[in-house]
Amino acid sequence: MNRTLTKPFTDDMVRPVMSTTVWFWAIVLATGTVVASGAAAWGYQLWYGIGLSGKRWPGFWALYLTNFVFWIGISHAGTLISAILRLVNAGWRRPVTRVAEVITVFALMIGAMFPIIHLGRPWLAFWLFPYPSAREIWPNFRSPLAWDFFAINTYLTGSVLFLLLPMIPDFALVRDRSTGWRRKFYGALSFGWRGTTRQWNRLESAMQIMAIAILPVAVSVHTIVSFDFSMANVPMWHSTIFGPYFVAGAIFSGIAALILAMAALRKALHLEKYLLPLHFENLGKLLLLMSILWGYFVFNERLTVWYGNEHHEMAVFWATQRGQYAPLYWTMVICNFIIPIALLSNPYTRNIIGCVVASFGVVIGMWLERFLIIVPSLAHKALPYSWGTYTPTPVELMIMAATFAAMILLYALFAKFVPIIAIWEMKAGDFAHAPRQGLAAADPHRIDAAAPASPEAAS
Amino acid sequence: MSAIYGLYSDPNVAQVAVNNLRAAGVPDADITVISSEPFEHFEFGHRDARTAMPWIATAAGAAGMVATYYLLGLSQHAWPLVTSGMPVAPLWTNLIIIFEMTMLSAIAATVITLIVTAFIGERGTLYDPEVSDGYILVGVEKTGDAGKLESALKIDGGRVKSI
Amino acid sequence: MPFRWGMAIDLNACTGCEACVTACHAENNIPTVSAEQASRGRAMHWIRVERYYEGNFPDVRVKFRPVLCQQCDNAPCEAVCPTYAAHHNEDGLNAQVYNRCIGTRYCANACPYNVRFFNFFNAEWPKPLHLQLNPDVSVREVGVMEKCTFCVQRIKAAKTAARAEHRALVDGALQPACAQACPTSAIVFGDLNDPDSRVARLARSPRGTRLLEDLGAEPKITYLQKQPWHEPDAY
Amino acid sequence: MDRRHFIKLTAITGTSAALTACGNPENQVIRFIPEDDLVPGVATWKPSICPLCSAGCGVIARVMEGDAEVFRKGQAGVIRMGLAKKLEGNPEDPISQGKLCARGQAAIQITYHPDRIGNPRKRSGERGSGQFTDITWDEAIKELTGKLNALTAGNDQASLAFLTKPRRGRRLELIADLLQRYGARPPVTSELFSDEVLRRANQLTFGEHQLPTFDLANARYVISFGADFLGTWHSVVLQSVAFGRMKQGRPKFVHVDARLSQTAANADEFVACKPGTEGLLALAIAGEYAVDAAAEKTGVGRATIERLTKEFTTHGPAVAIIGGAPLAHTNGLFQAWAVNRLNLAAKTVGNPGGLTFAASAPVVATRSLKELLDVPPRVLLLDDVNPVFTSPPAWKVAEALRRVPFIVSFGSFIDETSALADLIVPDHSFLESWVDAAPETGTAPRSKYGPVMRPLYDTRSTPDVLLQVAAGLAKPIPGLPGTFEEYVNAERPEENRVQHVPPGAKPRELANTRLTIAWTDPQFDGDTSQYPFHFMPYASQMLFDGSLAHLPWLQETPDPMTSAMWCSWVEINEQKARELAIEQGDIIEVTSTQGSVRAPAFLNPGLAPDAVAMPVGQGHTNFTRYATNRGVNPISILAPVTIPETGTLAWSATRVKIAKVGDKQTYDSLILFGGATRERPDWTHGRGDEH
Repeated sequence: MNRTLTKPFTDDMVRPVMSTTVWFWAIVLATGTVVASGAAAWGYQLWYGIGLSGKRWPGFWALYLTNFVFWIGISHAGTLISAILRLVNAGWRRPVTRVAEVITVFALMIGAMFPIIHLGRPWLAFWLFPYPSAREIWPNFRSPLAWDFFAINTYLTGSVLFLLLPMIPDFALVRDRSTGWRRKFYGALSFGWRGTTRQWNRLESAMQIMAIAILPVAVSVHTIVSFDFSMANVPMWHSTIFGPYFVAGAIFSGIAALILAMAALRKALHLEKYLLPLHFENLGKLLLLMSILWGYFVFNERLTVWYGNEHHEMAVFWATQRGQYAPLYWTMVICNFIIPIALLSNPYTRNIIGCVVASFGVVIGMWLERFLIIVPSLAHKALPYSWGTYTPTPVELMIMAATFAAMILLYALFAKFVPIIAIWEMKAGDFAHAPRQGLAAADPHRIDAAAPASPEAAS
Repeated sequence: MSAIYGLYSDPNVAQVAVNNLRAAGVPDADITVISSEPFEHFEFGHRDARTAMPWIATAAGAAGMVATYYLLGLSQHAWPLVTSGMPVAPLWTNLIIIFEMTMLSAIAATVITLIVTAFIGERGTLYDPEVSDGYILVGVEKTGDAGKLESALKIDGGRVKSI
Repeated sequence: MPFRWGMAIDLNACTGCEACVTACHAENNIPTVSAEQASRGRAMHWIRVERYYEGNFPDVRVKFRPVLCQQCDNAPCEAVCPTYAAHHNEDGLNAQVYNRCIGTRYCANACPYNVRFFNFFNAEWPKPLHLQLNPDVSVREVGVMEKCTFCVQRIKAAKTAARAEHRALVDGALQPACAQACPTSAIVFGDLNDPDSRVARLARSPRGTRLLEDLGAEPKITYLQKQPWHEPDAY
Repeated sequence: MDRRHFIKLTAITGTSAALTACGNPENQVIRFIPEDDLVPGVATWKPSICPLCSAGCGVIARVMEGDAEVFRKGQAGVIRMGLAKKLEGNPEDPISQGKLCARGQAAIQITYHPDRIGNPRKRSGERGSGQFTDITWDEAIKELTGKLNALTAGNDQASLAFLTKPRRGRRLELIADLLQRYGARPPVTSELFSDEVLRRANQLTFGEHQLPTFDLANARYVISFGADFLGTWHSVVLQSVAFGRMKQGRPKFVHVDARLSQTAANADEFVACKPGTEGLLALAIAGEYAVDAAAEKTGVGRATIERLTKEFTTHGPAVAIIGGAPLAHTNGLFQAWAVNRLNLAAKTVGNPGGLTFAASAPVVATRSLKELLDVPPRVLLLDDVNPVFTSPPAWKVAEALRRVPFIVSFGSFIDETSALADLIVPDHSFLESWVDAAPETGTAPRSKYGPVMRPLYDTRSTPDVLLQVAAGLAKPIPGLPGTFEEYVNAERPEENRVQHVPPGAKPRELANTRLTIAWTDPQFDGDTSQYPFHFMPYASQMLFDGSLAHLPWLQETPDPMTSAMWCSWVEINEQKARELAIEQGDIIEVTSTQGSVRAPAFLNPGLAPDAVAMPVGQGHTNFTRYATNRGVNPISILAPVTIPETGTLAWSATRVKIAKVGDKQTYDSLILFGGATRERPDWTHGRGDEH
């Protein structure tokens, strides 16, 4: 039996790690400049005070917390989706998982920075950590912000490990193909990985357990983020729908971010052979489903408020529906509902371009959703004399822009140092487009040889 | 000569090599199979599959849960400050942290088990960089009867090397 | 028996004159934030007089309502603070420990009365305005939440003095700055645990209501509702 | 005191000690010997009198030890001394009764104001350029003495004029006495919101040239004609305390006005009345004017007048109050007289629940600003007054002052008027000097108090400076006291600080009960067709007539009715504004025959649709860092209409037109503390967001 080795595929995957293009430096330079400006803006804010942001009485939370929720939402792209797909053993997940998991890790890091940027005295942020800081007083574990710490900490730890563990065999591949400092560097990163069956089995078991454990954690993280709002007795915050609403929104924006990242990588790293229209179409279907789910949640939320007609909540309701925030609100509805449904329910537009356009809309729409949850509610609390408003300042916008740039920068760097598609998973998947001849079903020694070929393998 | 091994591009052939070694009287524990991908559909990929990892994770999760419950209570009663008329150690809110710590304990235990069993526990040194090109390595590190082993490994579609 | 400080505000008597607002600034070292910052919503008034118009000219009415920290029994602001900067003290007050505050501003969100204010910048007192600062009240740093304390420095001083002289606190002798300044004596302060104190009696008044009572925060300020005048023989 | 500063001071002290040891006497900050015997951290209370308005509220100042940078004999240094920390109402004072208004609370900032003048100065640049050089007190007094000697030499003593605020008390008595003995004419008083016409009416009706005192605590029916007696008019704290007592019962309070002022906001019933016709309504209620005719002129419904009449006569004791805008018309005397008739009809004059007059204190003869402007003096002494700011442009006060050859200012701050001075000889603040007051209210006390704290700067008490100058004249004035302290205490011993004066004899209507003042229609400047809105400037609750605009606390305390801070605004009726497509915050140009001002709009549901109101107080062009170039001054568009009988300004007799000249997006100049103006905003129109 003559079987082509996986060498050409592995070479394809390892190539970006080995050679550097001008584009890489251009991206690093451009995004790096924006990140540096954002860092400078933060330094400026640290020096003079949080007053350089646009926050005011009574809207004490605004753009930074919007970005916090937004980025934590984006982080649900990866680990959660990857874990679900891993558990249901969806074969088409294989080229997607690492792309997604990286989003999780970086988005979580960026998102977790915002509560600190947002603090009045960020130099004391470590008082949030669970240790008896001042006069032997521990943090108040009744505060949703303490829950945030635990939830984000668990999720970030889990996600980083979930991303790192499957990278070890790929580091070993790079190690074997490189010389000089790279060989030492990747040799160290691969922890002496050889690829014995024992190692493979342990790795697979660990990934399976982690996938099971990380799913409820991911759900809990965004539920707890929603608790930051729903625990406070603020009009249109104090709602039981917030947990699932936030989780659904998070997955929604996460998938959109994943589609955008995949499209960008596909172009930049020439992965057209591996990231196929099929992947976009499958993710597009998922995005369509989440869009409908999102619309369902929004309708639920709005209907109960409108029907309840409680005047504190109606103030927020009308402010978003036809008042000061109406333009943002209706933009959000168009971006999150109308555009995705129009583009993705039609098989002719559910192509790569259609998915990218819809995802772009969803990312904008979901950002607006977070903004519209935070700002109008705080501006319209129970006593109308204390109503306020909010306009972002350049410092806030600069820091926000820097986080978007940081995401691109981190992603570019990651793709530079790590094969962005899990090579061994691709190989193991018997994925139809993995460059290997001979169908698995023809292998007489396969233990599942009698089973029919999986549909994705056939396609 | 400390080890002898064959390199196979086809997992079916590798399976035959493993079977041959077994027939040659090599105990399963002495047969080393190295590949650049898991072969979960082949018998040789299922040797060593048994692991206590899920039980360790469950136990660690349970331990984390109990420990967090008591640590939270202790720290809250260490300086019982009243807020919002709530109890000093309210179970409702503590449950959230207990849950997170349970999961973190389980994840940590899984990773530690992995490191101990798959990295620290690995004593073999047999390796060939050609594995990264897709070859499957089947070999034996403790060489007794070298000729017998070599004939077991030397099958169509494979190369035998020894070091 | 510990104290349980409370307040009653007679809306019949409140004329909206804002004497309480300025008195509070003078007593509690509340900075003025400048016109530019005030236009950006950073003005701090621990007590404010809410004004609501009703009707249109000429059938127009106005309602004044002084709003300050309600020192709730079940204060929503306290539980959400991760550092215990906001907590309940033994006198039933919502204490705010400035040194422990890291500025999450969560307490201000949770407070339905919007009576918490934030130091967006370090306050400035151009010389020699700083000589007026009350040495009994700490000056707050940038990034710290602050709010009405029921003039806790006066409470502390009165309690210390009473203990030193082995006597009980007399009802009405101890007043926060707002109550002391109020020209119409609309603000009454005292111990709710003493059933004979003026404030306890007013708290039981049939005219007494609590602000946003349905939210369940159990505020300790009783508002005596405004009574419209009517012909005495209408009854 | 903030800790940072304290540490810095300690450091300075340490350094100076080291410097002294090195024998380098220059450039050092000296720690003076403590002057007071104070226990650190323990407060003592010292009485004084609030100087901000003529009410003369007794205050107590909380004094605690602190380190102050002070000036002594031309040298700067640090001294540990008693510092006033807070003002409270003096519980033993019959006026304040332990209470204090917002303005009084902020009076302490005068002493500690960063822009306060700390030493004598002499003009060095062009007049009005604001360039001054520091001089010593000896030079300043020599200069002033020389000018007065020159007048004496030219036998032109009448060309010395003293311009001050109308404050009754020993201070003004001493000044008037000095002027008279020098040979000058009586002091000139200047006040924008003058109640002279009310005093004139009381003179005619009751024979008392005074403002009345109201026994609100015992009144059961109060009808106020425009009098902002809980906010800015007359003795606010005294009236508010009485109002609070009155509200313990079930009284009715009716307010008649064209604008819902802060006082009106407390009324049980608000009666809208055409400006300048309030007197007719009063007469009609008193039964001395035909109801139909009154209804037609005032715009108040017949049924309302009849009901008010019935209530007024049946629910006594009843009292009527007039003040503010209704008196600031050309027919102000009629208006005041008509309300006096109503009080007589209520039969409560001199009785519980009615009005009384304080026992007559010696009245100092004064002259009006108009007299001063007509005949400019050769030497003008300014005593903390700002007529340049508080006079309509047509009076040309600044121009008149520029023609005065020599102006001396005693005020503590540079303002529009004192910027024209040639010599500035700053007074102590009230906390640093002997104060006394003889308010014209109720059991008018004569109270006097010594200084609360030692001076921060190289300032001197104005009466003492005047006495020193008088003693040094070429032709000395004999028999003068050495100091103001001596003069204050000469009348009665020092211990007797508060002298309670029993009320004067029960006021009776004068014999000429038949005295009638004929109704005349109020005269307005500006044609109705061209200037359709009646212009209502009013005393700002916080900044009063603008003399308090330099106090940051008052700038930042929200206005009770609008919640505005740090700014000017134009009030327009809410519905009228909707008709004119004007939104809250839009920039409005208000134009009269005299000129125009621009300010953001505030949509006021409590203002007559044909009126436009603006608070007085902002619009200073030169008045410390906190007030300069902030907002606009509505006085600058007032027409020079005067009340014929008194010659005072009829500040409510101007008509204006308005035009929207910018929207709120471009100019964010309306600074409001509060959000919505209504508790249940109307969302059906997509409104409710008031920002």
